[in-house]
Amino acid sequence: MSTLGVLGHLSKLETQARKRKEAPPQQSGLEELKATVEALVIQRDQLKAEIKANESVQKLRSEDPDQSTGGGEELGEGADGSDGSVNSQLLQLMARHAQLTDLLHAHHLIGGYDIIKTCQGNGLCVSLATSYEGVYLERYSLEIDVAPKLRITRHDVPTFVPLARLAEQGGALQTNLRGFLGSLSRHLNGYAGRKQQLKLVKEQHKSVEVMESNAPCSILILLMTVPQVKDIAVLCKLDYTDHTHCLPEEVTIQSEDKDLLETTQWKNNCTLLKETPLHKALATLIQSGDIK
Amino acid sequence: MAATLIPPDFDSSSSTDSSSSNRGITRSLRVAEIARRKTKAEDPIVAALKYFSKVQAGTPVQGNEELERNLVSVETVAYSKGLSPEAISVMLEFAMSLRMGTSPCARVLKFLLPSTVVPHQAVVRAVVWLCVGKLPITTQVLFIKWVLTVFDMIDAKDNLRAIYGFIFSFVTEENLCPYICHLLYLLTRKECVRLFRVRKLLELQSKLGKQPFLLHLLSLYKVFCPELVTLSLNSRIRAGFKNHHGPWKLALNAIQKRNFVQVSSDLPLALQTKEKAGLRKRKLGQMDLPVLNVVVQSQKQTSYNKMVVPLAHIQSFVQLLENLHLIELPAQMGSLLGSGLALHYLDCVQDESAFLRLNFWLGHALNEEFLFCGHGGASQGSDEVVRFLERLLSTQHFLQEGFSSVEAFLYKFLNVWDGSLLRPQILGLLSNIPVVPSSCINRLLSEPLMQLFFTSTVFFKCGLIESLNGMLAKWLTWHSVYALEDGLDVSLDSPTSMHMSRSGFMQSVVELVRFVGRLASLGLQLEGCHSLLLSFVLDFYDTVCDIFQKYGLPLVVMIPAGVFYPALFAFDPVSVDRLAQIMYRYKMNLTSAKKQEKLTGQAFHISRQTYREFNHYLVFMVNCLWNSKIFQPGDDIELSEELLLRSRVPQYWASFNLIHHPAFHCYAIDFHHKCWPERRDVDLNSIQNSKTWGWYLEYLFTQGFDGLQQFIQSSISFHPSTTDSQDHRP
Amino acid sequence: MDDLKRRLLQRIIRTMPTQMLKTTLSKWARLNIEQQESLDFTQPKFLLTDQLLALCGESGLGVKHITELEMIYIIDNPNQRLWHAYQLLEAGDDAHSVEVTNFKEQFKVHLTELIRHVSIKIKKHTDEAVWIRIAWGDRSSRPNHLKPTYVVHHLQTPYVFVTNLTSKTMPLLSQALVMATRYSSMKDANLSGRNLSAVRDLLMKQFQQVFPSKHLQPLGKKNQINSNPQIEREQDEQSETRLQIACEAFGGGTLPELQKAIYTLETKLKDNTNKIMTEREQPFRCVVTFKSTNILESLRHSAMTGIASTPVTPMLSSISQKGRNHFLITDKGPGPQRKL
Amino acid sequence: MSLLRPLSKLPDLNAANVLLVENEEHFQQKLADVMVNEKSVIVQVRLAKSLPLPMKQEKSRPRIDLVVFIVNLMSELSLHSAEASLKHLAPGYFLGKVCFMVTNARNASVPAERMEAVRKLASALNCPLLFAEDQTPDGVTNAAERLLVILRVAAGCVPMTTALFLSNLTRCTISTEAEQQNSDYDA
Repeated sequence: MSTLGVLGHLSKLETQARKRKEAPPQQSGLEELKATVEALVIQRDQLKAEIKANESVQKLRSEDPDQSTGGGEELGEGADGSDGSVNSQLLQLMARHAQLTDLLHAHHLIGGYDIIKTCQGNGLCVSLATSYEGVYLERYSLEIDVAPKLRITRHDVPTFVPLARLAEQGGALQTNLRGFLGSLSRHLNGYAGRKQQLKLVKEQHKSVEVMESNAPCSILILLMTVPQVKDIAVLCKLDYTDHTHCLPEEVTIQSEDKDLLETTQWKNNCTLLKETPLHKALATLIQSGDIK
Repeated sequence: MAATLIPPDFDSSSSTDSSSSNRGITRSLRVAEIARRKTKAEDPIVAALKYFSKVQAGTPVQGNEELERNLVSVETVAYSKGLSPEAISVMLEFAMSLRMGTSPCARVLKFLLPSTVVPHQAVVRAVVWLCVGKLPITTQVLFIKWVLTVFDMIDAKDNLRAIYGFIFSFVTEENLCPYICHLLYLLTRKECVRLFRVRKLLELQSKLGKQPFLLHLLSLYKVFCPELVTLSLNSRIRAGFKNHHGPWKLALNAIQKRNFVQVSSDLPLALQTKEKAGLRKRKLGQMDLPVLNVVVQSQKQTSYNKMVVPLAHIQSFVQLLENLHLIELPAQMGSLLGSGLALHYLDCVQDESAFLRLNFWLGHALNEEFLFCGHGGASQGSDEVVRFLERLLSTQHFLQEGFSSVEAFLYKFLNVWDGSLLRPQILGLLSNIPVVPSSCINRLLSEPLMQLFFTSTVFFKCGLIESLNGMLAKWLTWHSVYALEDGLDVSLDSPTSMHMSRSGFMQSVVELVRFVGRLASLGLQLEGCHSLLLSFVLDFYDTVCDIFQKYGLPLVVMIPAGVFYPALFAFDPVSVDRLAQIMYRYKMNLTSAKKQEKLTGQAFHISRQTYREFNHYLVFMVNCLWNSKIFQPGDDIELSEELLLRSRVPQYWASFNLIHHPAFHCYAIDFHHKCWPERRDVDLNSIQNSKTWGWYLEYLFTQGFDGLQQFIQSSISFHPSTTDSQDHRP
Repeated sequence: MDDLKRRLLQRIIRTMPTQMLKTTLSKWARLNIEQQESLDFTQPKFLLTDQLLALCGESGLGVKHITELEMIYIIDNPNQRLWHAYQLLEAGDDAHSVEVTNFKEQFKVHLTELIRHVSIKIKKHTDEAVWIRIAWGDRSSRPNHLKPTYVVHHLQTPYVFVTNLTSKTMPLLSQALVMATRYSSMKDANLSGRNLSAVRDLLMKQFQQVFPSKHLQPLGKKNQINSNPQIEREQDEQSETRLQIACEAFGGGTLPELQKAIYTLETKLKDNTNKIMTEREQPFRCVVTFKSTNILESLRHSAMTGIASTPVTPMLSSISQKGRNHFLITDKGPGPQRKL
Repeated sequence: MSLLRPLSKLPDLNAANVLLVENEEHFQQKLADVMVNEKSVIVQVRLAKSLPLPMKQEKSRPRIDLVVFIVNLMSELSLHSAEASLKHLAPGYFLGKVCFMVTNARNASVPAERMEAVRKLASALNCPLLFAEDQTPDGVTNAAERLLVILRVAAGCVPMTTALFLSNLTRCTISTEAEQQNSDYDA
């Protein structure tokens, strides 16, 4: 540094100056803290207000459900009695909104679809929700060209779902879109259900080993052990031939000692496996001590 | 384990060995046997070398496990600790002879990393194989690159020079040409320069166009025998040879770093060399070849006795003087920067070729490393670079002159500089730039610098002023040293060898001073008369005001109003004091100039205008500080009467005299307390009366305002309240 | 025979990175513990190979065991080779009920019917994929274990992934597969890449696709920036929409890694003045190849940053939407839909 | 087609607003983060990929005191988009309220003619042309500070000077003939 004393010092000075700019003085830090406190207070008040609003909205709706389903107006005068201020109107609006969202929810549950116009109206985007036992699972979407004829341009439906076949069946796609979507969503729900069951089984019943399964979860082979004097291994094959269902069409059980399978109890078990969702069925089996 | 291969007597014997590495190989086998017997365990590399030395021609390569295995073992050694000279010669022989076809050849070349030294005879043989001409062109290029990389590690370069002709013959080879030229550039000696070679090169140039590599080689030839090379060559050739470090550079550095310690430790070297070596290593981390070559060569020194002494072996000034006439410069001229001795050498023998090569090397390094760094400048600011630049700076200070290549680099770099990258170093280099013709100053310096100056922080502004101040000082010193007695024509026999008429020089100086004047006035205005900046500006004018007396250049350039008034009305007394000092010096210079003019009837070019300006300033200053007569009609600063009255400042005319001037106000009050400790109310005007006024001055002078003292004593005769600035009029 | 063993082992060991050797060998589980202990993985590979061979000799392991080792290694890191995708067409009615065991035997039977000298190894991997290793022989010669073909198939899906398959053996394989999976035919899916999982995800739509929807999912760009109130991004909407469009075209989240996208243009010169060129039989071909470590990422990014103009041309977007990276563009009809 | 006008709005007290235009939007972010730390004036930074700016923020947008075009010499596109954006500035801006900032100027792989093109552009518009090291934090800080120097003047926060005055001192002067002179000076 000896060669460039002054210049070196100058750049040192500069860096110091920068540092000073970087690090704000103490009291400003204090101010920051104060500011944050204020912000938090404000936030809290907002939250409180929201809670209050929500409560009152609930009240409004619970007051006269039949009226509220009717629409805003009746609900409006229904509430006008209390206080006709802006606030109350707002509350009514909120009530209405909540109610509409509930309707939307119901609409989904009874198998409605979200349909959106795309690319200036000459395209549709349909999205189908899947659910199992009231749990929402994946959404699948289709993009459909409207003109000249309906054509599926793009989708994220799993490959093993016979989309093309469904579309063709009696020109379902062209003539009755609703039917097409219906069958498609049945397929999807079936798949989602089976997958969910499998997942649950893997989570809940460690003792039962899943020997084999495939992409559409249409074939499951389970290895169960029957607690006897000595454990007996039981192979159980579930075959979901109808992909729209989440219950197996046929259940075959194999084991080294045949007479076990002949027992009525195990016959019942088979029917049980046929009629109840897999994880539940297994749960009951385990409870009854037929398997561990 | 490679080390075990070098028998103690190898070096001496090798020197007598007439470059037939067959014998070298057989011996290597013997050695291998010995080594084997010594170390019971079968040493894979020994076996490998044995294999490579005796493998038959035409042995299949595909699926040849043995080959694979041996290659691997040698490779590992090479990358871990480098190959012994033995191994090098064996492998090189194996590769270049294409005994097993071309496929292993390139791979072998890639891991030929010497641990200590490359035996020259191996290289010679390799070149022979090159002449056989069976090698594919890519491999040839690879080989030459390799030679360039390890050049300084080749023990005896003379044997290479012996086959200069053969190497030269490859110049015609299109793809090889650049690399060959580089190699030749490193090898060339005066005796190598022949007319037919020059012809060849010129012919090539006419074919390939003005290729830098050809130009460089030619320029070197020209230096050695100007009579042969007639064409005029551009003194500053843009880009030099590219760095052909190929795949080896990093690996080599790594190995060097690893080996350096233990190798150097067991060598009886003078401390100075070693430390210098260390310096070079640190300094030129990524742009110089490793230190070891120095070490090794000095080890060899005894072995072959030739008439030149590598500079690396000179260890004392005495030695330097003794064999001054037969110094051999290293291939990497950059290494010269490291050692004081080398610089002494450069300084005393104004060896043009040395300077040319050094300049070439520098320009090359600078361009490669900073100006056009491939990787978006990731290397910037790295310690290596900083150290390198600082080394360069200290060298320039040592030689008291800048290198032309550095200058050229700066002119380019300023055009893309962001103003903060390596600022101290760059500004330092800037201040070393030799005199620039006044016609070019504006373009080369003003334009890039203006833009940087006005858009950057005050710190940059200060730095730039400082460095320009340094530049001016250097120019003036340079002039005062090299000016010939007759004083009319300045000529300098420095490598830059620039001749410029005195008037030309003066123009350049005036140009520079004017430029800084502009920067200073506007800078002060923009920064609100920042006192730090002001002080740097005043530094500059400290230099300017003394040009005539201190440097004997008949030139006086006045301080511009943009600096004068801010300094005069500054809040800190120091600035005012320094201004006074500067005015005093101006006065001295002008008066002495006048005297000289009277003495020798010879007419100076100091115009009346200058005197007039000076007197104008002087009068104003005196009126303001002393006579408390400010805002007179005709001053630079005029305010209308009623405006001043409206401002309700009591006796505004006195508000900038030595008592009320904001810079001295506190002193006045302090003085007042000292004079009349009992007085409650402070009435500064009571200082006005002549007696106390005198005391007050005394008091001020004791406070260390020497500038003020000199100024007042010189330009005001001591009858208070009467000035005589008249007698300065010419 | 022994020579084959040696060469096979050598090749496997050489391809395997040293740090993987230990784990893979233990997975292989053909050597008992102390044998595995005895191995020294620091020594050069050619030495290790010798040692292994000796051990194999001890415990009488033959070529087929060694091929097992290879298979294990390949299954664990399949990304060293180039995988081609094929599509099975027209599923039979019982296609969905095929399961591993009968697939295995069916495949073996059919293939061995078609060609005598062939050695087949089938392994069910944990992720429901069936891995098949086929060493092809010849009418006269024995199966060549040094150039095996690997086939990966997920049951009940119409896709098959194959690596180093020759045109000679292609029909054999396709026939065997078709019969074993109860499909009627198999065709090239025009998709290939070094990363098996990527190729699979692309075809099976197992990457996140983005669709236009009412409630825009937060694409997580805006919220991370705009930390400071003093900094205002003027064109957030544009960038948001660009991002949306890019994601709709190429998919969201992390995209499957493809290395190439190849477009081949075939066109004929139509110029009445120039008879010769116009009547030229074979068309002019122009091949454009995009290369990247992850071509989809690159394309999406360039669409996002506006380097590529939006809306994205179907040429590019159909890489992810149609799941193919070889396109033949001919004169008639719009581009990328043409088959190769 | 809305021109951005320098004087269409009233300035705020002791506030300076800068608009950073960069095609690939990363250096502008880095710059902005440093610039807002400035204490002496309240700096508002607006970031844009290109001009024109969307109309809908027209109301909320304060008066822009300085427009900075960031050009990455490594990409042709970056230069082109800057050129295209220039059209959408009212001529008033070119009286000292526009400047160019160039990155990667020292990179070997930058074609010389692109560099020349930028110089020509800047000098034709009488705008300053700043070079920046965007790789290192120091480089970024320095670049930001230099922009602030210009910005403070352009926003009228520095007494005794104006944007036009400063730009007269700092504007890029064409250096093509300089180059060629340089070479023959060398010779």
